[in-house]
Amino acid sequence: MDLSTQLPQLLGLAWLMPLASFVLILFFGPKMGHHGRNAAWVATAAIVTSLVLSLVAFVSWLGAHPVSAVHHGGDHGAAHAEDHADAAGHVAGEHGGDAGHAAGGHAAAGHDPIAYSGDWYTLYEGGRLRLSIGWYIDSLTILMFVVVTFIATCIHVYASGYMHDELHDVTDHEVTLADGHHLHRPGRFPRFFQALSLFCFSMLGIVIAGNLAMVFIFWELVGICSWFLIGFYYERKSASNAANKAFIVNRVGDFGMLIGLMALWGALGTLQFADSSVPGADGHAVTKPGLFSLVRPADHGHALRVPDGMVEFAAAEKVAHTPPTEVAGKVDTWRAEGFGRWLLFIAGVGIFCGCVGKSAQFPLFVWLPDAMEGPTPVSALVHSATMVAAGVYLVGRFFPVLTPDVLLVIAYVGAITLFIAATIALVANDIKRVLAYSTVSQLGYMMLALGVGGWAAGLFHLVTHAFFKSLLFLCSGSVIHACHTNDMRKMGGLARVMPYTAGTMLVGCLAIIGAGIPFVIGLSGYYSKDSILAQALSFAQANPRHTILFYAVAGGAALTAFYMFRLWFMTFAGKPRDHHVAEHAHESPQVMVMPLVVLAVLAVVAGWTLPGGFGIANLLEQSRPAGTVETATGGFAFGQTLTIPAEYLSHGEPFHSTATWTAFATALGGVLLAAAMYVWRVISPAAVAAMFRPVYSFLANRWYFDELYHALFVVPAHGLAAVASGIDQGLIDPFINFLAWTTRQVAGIDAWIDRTFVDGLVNATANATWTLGNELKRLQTGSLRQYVTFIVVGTVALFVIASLFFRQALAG
Amino acid sequence: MTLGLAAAAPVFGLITQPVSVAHYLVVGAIMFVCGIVCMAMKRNALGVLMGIELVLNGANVNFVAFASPYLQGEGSRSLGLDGQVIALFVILLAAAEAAVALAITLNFYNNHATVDVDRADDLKG
Amino acid sequence: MTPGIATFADAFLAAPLPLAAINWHSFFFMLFAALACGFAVAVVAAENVVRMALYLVLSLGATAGLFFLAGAEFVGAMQLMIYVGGTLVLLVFGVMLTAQAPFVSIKGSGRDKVVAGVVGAVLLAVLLQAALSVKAWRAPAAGVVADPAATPIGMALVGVRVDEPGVGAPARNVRPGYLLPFEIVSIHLLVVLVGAAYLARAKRRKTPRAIDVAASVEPPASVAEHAAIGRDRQRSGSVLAGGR
Amino acid sequence: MADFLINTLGLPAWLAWTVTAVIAAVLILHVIAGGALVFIWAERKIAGRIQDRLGPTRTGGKFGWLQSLADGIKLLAKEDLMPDGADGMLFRIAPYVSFCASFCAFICLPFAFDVVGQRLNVGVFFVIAVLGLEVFGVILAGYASASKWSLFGAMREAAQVVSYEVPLGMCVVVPVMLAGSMDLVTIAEKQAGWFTNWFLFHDPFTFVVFWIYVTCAVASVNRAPFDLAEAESELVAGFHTEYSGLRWSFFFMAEYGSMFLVSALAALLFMGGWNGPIPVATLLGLSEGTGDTAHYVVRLVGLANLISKATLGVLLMMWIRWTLPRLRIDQVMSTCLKYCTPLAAAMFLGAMLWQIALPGGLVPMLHRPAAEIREGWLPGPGGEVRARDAVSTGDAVAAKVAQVGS
Repeated sequence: MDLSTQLPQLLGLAWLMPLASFVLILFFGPKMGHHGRNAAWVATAAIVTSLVLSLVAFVSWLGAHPVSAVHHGGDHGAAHAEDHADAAGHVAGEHGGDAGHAAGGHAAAGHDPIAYSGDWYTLYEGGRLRLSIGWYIDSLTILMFVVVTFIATCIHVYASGYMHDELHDVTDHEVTLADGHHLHRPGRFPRFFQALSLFCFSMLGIVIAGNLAMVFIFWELVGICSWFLIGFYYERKSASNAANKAFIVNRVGDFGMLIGLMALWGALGTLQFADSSVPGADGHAVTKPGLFSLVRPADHGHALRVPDGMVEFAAAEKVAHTPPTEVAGKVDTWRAEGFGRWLLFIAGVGIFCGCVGKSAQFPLFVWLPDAMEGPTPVSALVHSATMVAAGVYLVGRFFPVLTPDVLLVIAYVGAITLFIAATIALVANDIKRVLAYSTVSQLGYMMLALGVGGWAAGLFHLVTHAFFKSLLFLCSGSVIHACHTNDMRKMGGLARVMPYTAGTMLVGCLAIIGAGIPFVIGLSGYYSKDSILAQALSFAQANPRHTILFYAVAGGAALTAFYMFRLWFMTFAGKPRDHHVAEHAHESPQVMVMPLVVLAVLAVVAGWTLPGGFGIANLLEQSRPAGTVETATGGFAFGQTLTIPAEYLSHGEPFHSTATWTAFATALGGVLLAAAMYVWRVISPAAVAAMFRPVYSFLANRWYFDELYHALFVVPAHGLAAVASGIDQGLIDPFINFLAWTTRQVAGIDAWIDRTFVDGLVNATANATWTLGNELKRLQTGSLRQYVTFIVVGTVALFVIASLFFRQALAG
Repeated sequence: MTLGLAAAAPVFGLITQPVSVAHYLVVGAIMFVCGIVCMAMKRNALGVLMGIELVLNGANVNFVAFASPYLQGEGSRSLGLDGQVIALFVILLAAAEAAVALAITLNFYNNHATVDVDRADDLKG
Repeated sequence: MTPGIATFADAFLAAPLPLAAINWHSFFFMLFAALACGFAVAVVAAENVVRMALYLVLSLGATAGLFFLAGAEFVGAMQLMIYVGGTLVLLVFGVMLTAQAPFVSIKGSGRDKVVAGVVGAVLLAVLLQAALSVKAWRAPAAGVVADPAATPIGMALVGVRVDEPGVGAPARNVRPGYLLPFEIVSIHLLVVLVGAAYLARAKRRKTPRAIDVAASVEPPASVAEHAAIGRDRQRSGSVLAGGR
Repeated sequence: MADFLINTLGLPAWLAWTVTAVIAAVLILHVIAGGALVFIWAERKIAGRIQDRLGPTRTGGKFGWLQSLADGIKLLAKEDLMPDGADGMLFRIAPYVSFCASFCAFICLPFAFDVVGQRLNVGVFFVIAVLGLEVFGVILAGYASASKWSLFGAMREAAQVVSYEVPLGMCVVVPVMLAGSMDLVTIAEKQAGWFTNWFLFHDPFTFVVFWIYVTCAVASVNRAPFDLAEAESELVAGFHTEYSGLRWSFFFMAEYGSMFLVSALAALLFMGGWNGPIPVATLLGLSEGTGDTAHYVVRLVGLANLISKATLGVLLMMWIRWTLPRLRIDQVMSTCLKYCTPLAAAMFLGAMLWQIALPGGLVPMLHRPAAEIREGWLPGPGGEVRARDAVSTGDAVAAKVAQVGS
């Protein structure tokens, strides 16, 4: 079958599977086995099916578009030198001239991304607005499908073991009722998997979405699911708070996203990513350009250009004074005058706001650590691997529309996030919070990578991170499962009792810090992180004013290494600090260990590029947005010209080796420091903490962000609410009461009328009926024979009457 | 001989003239009335049932008479099959009705230990 | 039977004897009619239920004869089979099951009889008047000889009409058959069977409200079981085994 | 025959017809009465042999073949008792009701091609219906005897017969379907020729149906092992406990009469009626056309065929009676409703499907295709058959049908 018809069917099916399981569990969940035991099987079966389907799609994609290292920047081979050379030439040439043409010339030289797009179903069509459920499938989509479904599968399996407490009645020791007892409630096993299925459905919906509207719909769905899952133990105050917090904070981001959507739709009238063919006025199919080709028109060499729609939109009053015929002609001059570029900027930043919320970027990252209140599998799936990845994914998908200024914003946000999160993670003691903050900081990495133009690097890191972060979370889950506590200070020396967990978690740590033998081989993180470093380096070189970004990345790497190994050492190495915990500790059941092993393997190999060039990096290259291959310059917002260096440059010297060495050194440093503090004990953490008391407390309190937000938003909100309630009680209530009083008086009169006249009438009728009935009752003797007699008499009477008065009628 | 014929004419006429639909109708009417009277007179529930059967049968006679092509006089057209088929259905439904009625009667007998329809007046107000 | 009689009649019109004047068709009609009506009246007159049943059977049988005479062999046979063979047997069943000394003959009050008689007489008058008022009905039979009715009825019941002018090519004629009514009736019969079986099933008896006769009748539980014979034949086996 | 009287003896038609009718009636009566005598004698001999006895040996010489005649005379001479408290009228009527029922059934039972009291085009149906009436007399007898034994016997009989009418009817419907007519003569005619044309051998389903029919027939004339109505071991003698003398013998004549009837019916429906296993007449070239003598010879052979087949059936019933033990009433009922009825229904379906699948039968050479087995109503090569009927029976209806059919 043709790929363009096959892929939508496969992936569409894979997308709908979890929905099916959601519906099934929603309606029949409690009936599925004892306490809905089989709900787990339903959900798992669904997600496994999606995984299989995605793999089929993946294979058929590879069959159609074999991954090779031939195109730009794909390989590290000999072709590289001249690549670099002529690319350098371009960079030189581009400084003066029109960036677009040169880059476009290259882009046009066969670097169009391979993508299939189309619509399944049109939700609404009216005026300029056309909302549709559609697909945009390229290698990135398929890769994300495979990753999401795969990790989801592991986590379903894991969760079916982890959640077994919910199979029978649960006594929640963290909830104390008014009567002093602990809360005792029935288990919610099916509900968990129901929410999990719904989540997978929404996530896959985001991934496959063919237009921004659809993205937004599933974006919100994902938010809802995360709300369900974080608040799974909603009796716990902390959990429900965390859920609300996550939801509200995300709303803030989504508000920005809405602005972005409005800007795009208002100006361009479409939200489709790719060109779509819609029935035109005359009924023939008309090709309607999508966002990508509007912003980077092919005739303009796919170079970024403010689309005409935005220009006209921004220059509205000029348009008003221009005869319609000449508008088209003047657009270019207006564009040159800079109309509409702010609009484009706002659109990009707006969309990015959404990503900030969802991907927990500064300043909206506060919800993620609290989200750890949810069950650990949820943390692993939603808050490390997939949902938070949605933001990064959207930035990657939306990349071609983002101007250099937006990219700069993204880069800086990412840098700040990564730094803050890393520092907080240094001192956190809750094992899950450490991981949460590391997630945040890794997301920062990705954002930064995207911001500095490392499109492939960022998404590459997204994929690898998905693997090892879910691995880490599952390991932590298994630890918590064993120790019944999150506090690392109570753990220690668990490596003996739970070897699998320890080993796999070690793999995870090594992966996340990007360990590897320089230039030879490494774990998945080694490749992704190095490419990020390299790209940051080349960006820093291209724009000397932003060297700080590179340092942020490098520092972040060191911090990552430190806190990850701090975590590992505190948990597994040394002697048990709390024997009470250590005694209970035990290895988790098979069903939980199995996913760990699988994920560990993948955390190792995910980054490898097989001989012949097959590897995720090269796979991603297939769908690199048109016009982003080459170095581009631009930027107006910050009064400076920005250069977004082409990514393949970063694979070449000097960036590559420098980056590798930096990464290696920083990571090693971090690990050694951690070892020194927590294994060899040559440095006492307490001493360090005491030495930098203020800093320590500052970090330990998470930079006082919560307090800050509390002071900034919550307190004013409460004040406002107080005023409002004052008005309500002082003014509105009395008025309402007065109205009520009046009504009562009126009603009194009314009632009197009712009782006297209406009721009287009704009663009279009733009495009449009653008496009549009493009279008629006599006729009903209950004697069958009498009835027969009546019938006969009646018949005869009828006949006689008829024959007397209707003789003619009878005669006829 | 002819005298004898003349003497016996009133009675003899009946069996010398070919029968007509009206003959059947008369028979039907008599059975019908017998059934009605039976229903109206018998106190035994089963008697009433038999009355009903008689009534239905009287009706059937009419149907068959109208359906029969033999009995039609010159020019008048018979009901054709319709009459016979209706008669068939009436017979079937009569069987059904008898079954249910009998069941009811027996129930009544089990509960009241009598089949006197005059005793079946529980619903009387 | 009819065709035989018909030829009978033809043969006779030739004969010189007074017997020859007899229209045998009418003769047999009169015979059966007299039987039917006579026994119908006997049903009314009889006091004993069982005898009523007997008279009813004879009356219905005679009616079947009338049907044969009218050329409706199938309906006649049906009458014999279902009415006389089936329904009546069931009736007699009921009679026997309830045939306890007090109920075999329940005397109706004289007043009832009078009322019923008067009403019946009036009705009869009306009906006769109606029957004889239409001239077309009184016209003597033209002696048309029609086709035997069994096959067309059978075909018509499955929805094919062959009794129409276009005989021999059922496809051609457009008159609808009786498939639908046939189906409806059969479903109806099924429902009735089930319902009757349910009604008459042997229940654990509640104490009858009529205590006075409870002694004189055989225990209603077993009565209910006997009821099961008539209505729900599947169960009657064990019932009779128990009755032994 | 009437034609014969009219044409050759020149009697006036009405007299001829009357004579014919009387003769037919008397003949049938003798079939029943004489048959009963013979069968009772045969039954006693057979019972004797089966039970290792001799049975009657003295009366009337060697085989005691006058035994039942002697019994008859004894019964005539016996005093006729009527229990006190019996319902006299019903008690008297009951035996005659039974007898009349089984007698009327013979009216339309063809003994040979047109040796039939009155040919009805719903013959089968009529026979079954009238046969069902026989039970009525039994019920009356049971009730009128004012005896619990009789009542139980009557009830059982009624229950049994009424419920066995269902599978019986289903079995009978199968040949009717194959022949496309309810006219017994037509049905038998369709099986003319070699015995492979018998519906018994028409297809496996009809073969099974035949045996179901035999079972139900035995039950519906309540012979052992279904003779619950007169189970002497439980109810003294069932419904005829209180009877004696001539009335009692009427019951017996009715019983033997209906035994013969159902056997004859079986022969007509399944075993080719008066058509022998080998079409001797046809092989000898004797057929309708070849003169009166041949005509009558063919009739006689047919008569012999049918009667011998029916007798065979009766003997079979006797054999069964003296071989099998009596069933319990619930077993009787479950036999009918759990086995016979569903089985008969299934077989009916099967036979139908067979007709659809291979209308020519398995061996088309031997088998006359069912397509031509139709009355004149439907198009098809039924014409000549009907035409011959018309000629031979001089029957207006058939004539009409013939011209319609051809």
